[in-house]
Amino acid sequence: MNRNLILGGFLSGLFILAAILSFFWTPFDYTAMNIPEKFQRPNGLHWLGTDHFGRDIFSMIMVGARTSIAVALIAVSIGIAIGVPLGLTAAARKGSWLDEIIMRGNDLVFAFPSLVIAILITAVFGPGAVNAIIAIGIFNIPVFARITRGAALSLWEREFIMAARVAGKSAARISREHILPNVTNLLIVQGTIQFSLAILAEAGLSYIGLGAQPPVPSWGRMLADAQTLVAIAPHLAMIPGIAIILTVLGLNLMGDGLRDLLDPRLRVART
Amino acid sequence: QTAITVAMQLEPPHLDPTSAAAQAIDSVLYTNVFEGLTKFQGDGSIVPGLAESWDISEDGLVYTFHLHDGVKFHDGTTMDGEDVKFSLDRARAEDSTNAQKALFAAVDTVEVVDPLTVKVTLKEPNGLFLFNMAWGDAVIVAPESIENIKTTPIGTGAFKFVSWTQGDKIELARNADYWGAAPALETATFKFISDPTAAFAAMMAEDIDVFSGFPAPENLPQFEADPRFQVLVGSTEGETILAMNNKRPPFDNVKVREAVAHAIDRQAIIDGAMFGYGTPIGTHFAPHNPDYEDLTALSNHDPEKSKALLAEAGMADGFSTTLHLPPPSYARRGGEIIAAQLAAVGIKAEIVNVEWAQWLETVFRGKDFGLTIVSHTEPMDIGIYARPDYYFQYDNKAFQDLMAELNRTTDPAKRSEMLKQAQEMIAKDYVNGYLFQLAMLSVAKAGVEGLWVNAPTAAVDLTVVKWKQ
Amino acid sequence: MLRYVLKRLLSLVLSLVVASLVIFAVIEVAPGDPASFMLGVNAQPDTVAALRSELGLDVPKWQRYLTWVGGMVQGEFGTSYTYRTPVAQMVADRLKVSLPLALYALALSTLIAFPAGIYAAARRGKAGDVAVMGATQLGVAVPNFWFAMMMVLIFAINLRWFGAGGFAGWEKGIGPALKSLTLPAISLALPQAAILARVMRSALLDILGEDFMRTARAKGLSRRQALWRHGVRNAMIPVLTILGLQFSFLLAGAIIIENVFYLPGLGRLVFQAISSRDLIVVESVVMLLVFAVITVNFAVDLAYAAVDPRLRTRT
Amino acid sequence: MSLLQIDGLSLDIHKTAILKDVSFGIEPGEIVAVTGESGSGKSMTALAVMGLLPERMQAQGAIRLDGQDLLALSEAQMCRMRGQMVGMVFQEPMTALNPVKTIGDQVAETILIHKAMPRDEAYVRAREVLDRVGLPAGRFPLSRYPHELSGGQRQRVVIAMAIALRPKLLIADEPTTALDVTTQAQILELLKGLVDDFGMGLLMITHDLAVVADMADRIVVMRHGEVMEQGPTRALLAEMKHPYTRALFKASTHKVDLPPAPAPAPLLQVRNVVREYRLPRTKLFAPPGVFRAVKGVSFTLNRGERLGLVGESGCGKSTLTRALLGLEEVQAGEILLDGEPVLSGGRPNLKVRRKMQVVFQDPFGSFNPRHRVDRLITEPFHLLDTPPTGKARENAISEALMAVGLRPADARKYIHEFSGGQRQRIAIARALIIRPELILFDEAVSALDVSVRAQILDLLADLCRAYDLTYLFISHDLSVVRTVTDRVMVMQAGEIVEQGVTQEVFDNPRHAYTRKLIAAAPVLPEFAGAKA
Ligand SMILES: Nc1ncnc2c1ncn2[C@@H]1O[C@H](COP(=O)(O)OP(=O)(O)OP(=O)(O)O)[C@@H](O)[C@H]1O
Ligand SMILES: Nc1ncnc2c1ncn2[C@@H]1O[C@H](COP(=O)(O)OP(=O)(O)OP(=O)(O)O)[C@@H](O)[C@H]1O
Ligand SMILES: [Mg+2]
Ligand SMILES: [Mg+2]
Repeated sequence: MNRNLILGGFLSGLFILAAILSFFWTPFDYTAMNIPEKFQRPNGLHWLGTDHFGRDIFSMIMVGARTSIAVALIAVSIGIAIGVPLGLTAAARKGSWLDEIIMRGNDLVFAFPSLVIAILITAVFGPGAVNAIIAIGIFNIPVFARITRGAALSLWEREFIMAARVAGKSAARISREHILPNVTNLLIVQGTIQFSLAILAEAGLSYIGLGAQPPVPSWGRMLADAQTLVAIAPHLAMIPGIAIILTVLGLNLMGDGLRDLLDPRLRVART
Repeated sequence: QTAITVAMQLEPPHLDPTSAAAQAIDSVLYTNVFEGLTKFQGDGSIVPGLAESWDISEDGLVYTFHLHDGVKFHDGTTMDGEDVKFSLDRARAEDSTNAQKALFAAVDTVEVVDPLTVKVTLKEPNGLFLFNMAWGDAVIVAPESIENIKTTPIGTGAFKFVSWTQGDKIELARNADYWGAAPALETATFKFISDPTAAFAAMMAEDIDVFSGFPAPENLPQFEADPRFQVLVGSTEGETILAMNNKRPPFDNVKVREAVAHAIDRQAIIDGAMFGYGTPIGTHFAPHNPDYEDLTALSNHDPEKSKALLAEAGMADGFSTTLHLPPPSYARRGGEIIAAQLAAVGIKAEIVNVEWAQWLETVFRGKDFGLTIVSHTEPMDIGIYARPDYYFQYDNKAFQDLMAELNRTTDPAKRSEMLKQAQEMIAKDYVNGYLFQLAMLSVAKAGVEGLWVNAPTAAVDLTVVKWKQ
Repeated sequence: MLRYVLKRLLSLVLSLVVASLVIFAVIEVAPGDPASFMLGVNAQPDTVAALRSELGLDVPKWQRYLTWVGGMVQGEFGTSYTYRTPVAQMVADRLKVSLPLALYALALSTLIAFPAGIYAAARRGKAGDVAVMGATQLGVAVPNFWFAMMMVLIFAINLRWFGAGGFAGWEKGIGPALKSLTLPAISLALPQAAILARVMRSALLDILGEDFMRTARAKGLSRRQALWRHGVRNAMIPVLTILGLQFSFLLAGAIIIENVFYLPGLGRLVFQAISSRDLIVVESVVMLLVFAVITVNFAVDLAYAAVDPRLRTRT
Repeated sequence: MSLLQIDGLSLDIHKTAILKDVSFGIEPGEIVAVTGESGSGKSMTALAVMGLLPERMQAQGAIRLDGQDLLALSEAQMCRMRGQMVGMVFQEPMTALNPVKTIGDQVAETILIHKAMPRDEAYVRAREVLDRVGLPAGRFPLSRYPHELSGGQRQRVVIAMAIALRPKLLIADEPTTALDVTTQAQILELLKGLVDDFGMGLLMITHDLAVVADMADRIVVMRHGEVMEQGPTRALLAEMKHPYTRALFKASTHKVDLPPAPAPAPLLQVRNVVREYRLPRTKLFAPPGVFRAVKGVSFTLNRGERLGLVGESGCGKSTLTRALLGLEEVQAGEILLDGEPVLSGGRPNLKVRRKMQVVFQDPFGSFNPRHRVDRLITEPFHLLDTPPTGKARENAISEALMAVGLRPADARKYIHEFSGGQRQRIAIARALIIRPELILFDEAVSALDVSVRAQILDLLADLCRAYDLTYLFISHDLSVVRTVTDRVMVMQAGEIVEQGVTQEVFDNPRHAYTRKLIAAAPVLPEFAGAKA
């Protein structure tokens, strides 16, 4: 019925499965080096070939999926866990100093050049997956705070909220029981999109060496390693690049599909 | 063709070779713009520079330098004894910011005898004094140029500084008033390309004529195969070592250090990280040095022996430590391989990638590390093993005495003997894991001649470079 | 309007103050010392100390913060620790590359995105729309640095149509300078164009459902005429928002692309400055970027008023 | 030959029939009104004429304008017809204009798009047309933007756009439904005048029978996509052959029987209430402006009394409601329920609040779509110290649902499973469930179809009998207020200008504004309903 959702779900599902599977099984040990066997093209033994240390790329892509997905997932979760309550609070106290502070804080975070801050964070704490998560997570907070506040504000104008207020419910309770459930669709859609952006961000950070550290593979670092080797072994750069593209593409398609499915406003507009 | 574009990976932070450690400064300016009393040649030998000749007193304490006549700075002023005295005094002054102040430690006084004669008196004899005076940090500068030296360097060399577009390039032009033989080139441009891919692409696209210190050895075979290019493979003064924190357990145990040394497969590292470029070393000494001794057999790749040694040291199950890796690819790539090799004998080395600033702070000054990989590019630097406070913290009285003795010795034969002894001492103490001598890799267009193949010091000496007609 | 401007100005100043504190704190916490970085491994402790005092690093932190902020207020950005040139001068030099690059990329992305978005909206659900949307989905998913790598491989190394990077310099003329910015601008622009095209399309589709579009059709405008005359300008608000965000991103976010093409831009300056602990450069450039982002947002808000008369009066 | 002749028009989408064999005609200079309940296909008929049907809708039959079959025309040919031969006016004046273009541009566009005259002439014509629709040059220059106009003024602009090229046929789809009575009267007057002046045919769609009776030469009654009955207004109203037509008229004139009100005893006392909204500062150091939406309102509502509040849109009715409910603070005055303030020190007084409930206008927006009916209607239990649980709760739910004519089983359904009228019943059930002493109805029946509205009004009367309700009934619809209240207040621009016993106020309005309101409200001629 919904082409986007099916295709997107299939693509991202594929990589999520690979990530989960990698905990139990990979065709080769992803850290095992075999330098004489380096730069093999995809073949029957090494399905996606080997890298400059003779490691099995297929195994590395599987574990890399794990890294990407874990970092992105946690980062987005941080964004949601902090951003959504902030957005709800700001909306509930619209116009108050609290709202003002939250929104100004948001603007401020938005105003910071994210990549530079990410580099700074890693300069302070050293590179690593956790710091990549923090760096990406911080910039997800205002995104969620903002869309939650926006959606919540229009909900607060709705008569059913008025009815709940007449029924004597507190603002916190209304936010929790009425506003939150009605913004979840929006959050799911935005969450999917942020998830895909986070995967791109993680790849970018790893690419400049600030993401997960060796020997744990990550797609971005595989690309960085492959950089100087494109002319000799193009598959080293192609494969992780395509993995990133397919995952992000899958998530975006899924986001679009979910939006069509969940957002009744758009469903009506389609007629 | 009289113009050349030379690319390097790193850009100089500023242009004063006498107040920073950055090699990029020397690479651009050494012998091209600035000259010292003596100077390095491409083969590592020391020849007269601004000093035409010199006399050394019997006791080896007094050096009398006779300067070239008619040498002018680029601003038109004459270079004379006063400038020499100024330069040397400035470098050893209390508030000096010379990164190699130790080079001048032996100097007691500097006197100007006449405009073309300078007398330097040492506190004690120093066999390396002429060698020291050839360093980029000991070049002769004019007092009036100091204020702006970091942005407009004024030297005596065959090329004048023209302009610097920060982040991009530095341009030099031939000095018409040069006192020595005029160079073949009229203009030279140094371009800074930090990214290895960009380096490859720029060379392939022929945007540049020479890439000195090519950062991606994996691409060299392509240049070799291409008639448009020549590849120069030489050696540097860089002993690449797996440094161990000799004061921190378990590396305070020589058995553990020996175990680490035997766990390492140098050839795999050279092949994997350097794509075959680099000479295995077994001690902290450059293989091209006549006094070099091949001690690699002392630490051959022998995982079984390594395990056995660990067991002897009471660590049959191995142990965990950290492996700090600075940015260059010899460290980052080599580190990944070493971590895998150590894992094979049960040593779990957690990789910590650091920037140079962090490396200096945590590893070098803080001595907070287990293992680290670094290339020691200073020439003739075995003396660092005599400094117990040096970051790997090797504290051996016998070695320290040997070095003190060596400094006082000027007799070449004796010096050679002592150097060999020193090499053996540290190799047998397994102070560090000795990996390989860093190769000097350059790519140039086929028509460029006269480039240094080796790098006895950081320099791209353009005075002898020319295009084949 | 005035109150609005004042409020924005106040929040701008506040943001800058908070930003300066955050930046200063973060950078000061970072391990690494510019003096020892400069002097390397053979430096003697007294040399390092001498350099530290020369650089003014030996005074208490709060004092340094005040000097820095005080200087900036007077338009004095200080002198770089490593380069020893005025930070303002360095930034100005880098902006000569970064700003044109950002504008070039923005122009490209707009030129691609607007027609694509409008075309897709006009053809909603038809093959043309599906094709454009498919392409944008792909465009959004491609990491720009990977795209840049591929472009270098194809256009610089294999086809040799462009230089592999580097900046020709404006003194060589507009042509060569723009040529050297072309590949970087394309790699920056394509993913942005994909996003922009999507925003354009969906904004237009929202507008298509509006009553006034039906009114326009009732006047006798064809679907296409209605879209162009009534749709596009109304769709500009969300599009402008994204454009503003993209411009800020392009100024600061081109670090990776600048590296791939070794362009002497602002991003690479910060990157280098961070690794050499040239604190004052990092601090000043980040402040400048924050300032730029806030100013751009402000400009975008003013642009809203230009496209939407409802925002001109009141508020 | 007719100006417009629709023959056997049928529409379907995805095999669902929307229109079935619709046929009627319009002569030049004639006003034909199409009426019928919501969803009966009125708008689709109009859109079919314009050729602006939703994309996947298939039309069969013939629509002849001046003898030319519009269904056979290509899209390009249709574009030439629209605006030139037929013009159309839509219901929502607030959104029918492009917010970013001046009214001059928008009116002139109709002319320019058909290349009827050169640019400067087109603007001259635009000016003339705007003058004609009652927007004189002095106050309404061409450079005005839509947001600078009121709803009625915007509707005039839309009409100006539609008639700029003097089309032969003008279609107006509920052109006044969104406007208040006084504005509605003016717009209808304008349309009538245009038909007379230009000899246009006017196809007028409305569900308001009073308007129909007043305006139309002929009436077409539709239901479920079919024409039930059509004929000249007078004849059709006199005969009412079709039962549906009769039912429609009966519902429109529906009257309820209220039980007599008990002896007056004050329940709600409102004294000099002022509610102000802060306006954004216009000058830097000037104090921010304030807008007084409610200006010193005082009244008393007695126990068991049914009080009405009427007034045009924007006069402050809803603002007052929110103040009464204690949802917003007032800037002056006091509101006492049973002698206690509803808000004390900015905090709602729960004890007072539980005595009061509200029913809102929008049957779609007043429920959280994610909750089931039982959860929705028990929400006011939060006001109780010990809300009933288990069996008691279920009994309360069943009772409330049955009281409003629903089944206890409906408690497990979601709100989208109900029609508009049913939803409004649920809203009333929610208000009733804690047996409040006072219920506020804010335009509670305005969004409903006439027949459904009649049912809800009956329900109110029933509830009054069963529960002795006290309520404040707010509406802009005078006929409704007239039948369900004992006393009525008339509000204008934030002030109560007149109050008194309903019957008296309507029969003998004292204030000029009240008179204007009553005069503007269209009334159904009496002769109809009697024969049913
Ligand atoms: N785009 C559409 N797609 C499918 N069905 C539609 C569409 N628009 C309207 N309908 C259906 O067509 C029928 C007639 O709708 P129409 O808008 O003509 O009613 P109406 O008589 O104008 O009602 P109202 O008084 O509420 O405006 C309704 O049942 C409606 O649900
Ligand atoms: N939050 C607000 N800020 C400023 N002005 C407001 C606000 N809410 C309402 N108003 C103004 O107060 C006046 C009264 O509004 P209110 O909603 O009470 O009118 P109403 O009589 O209920 O109208 P309607 O019949 O359209 O519902 C209007 O002019 C409105 O513009
Ligand atoms: Mg309708
Ligand atoms: Mg209202």
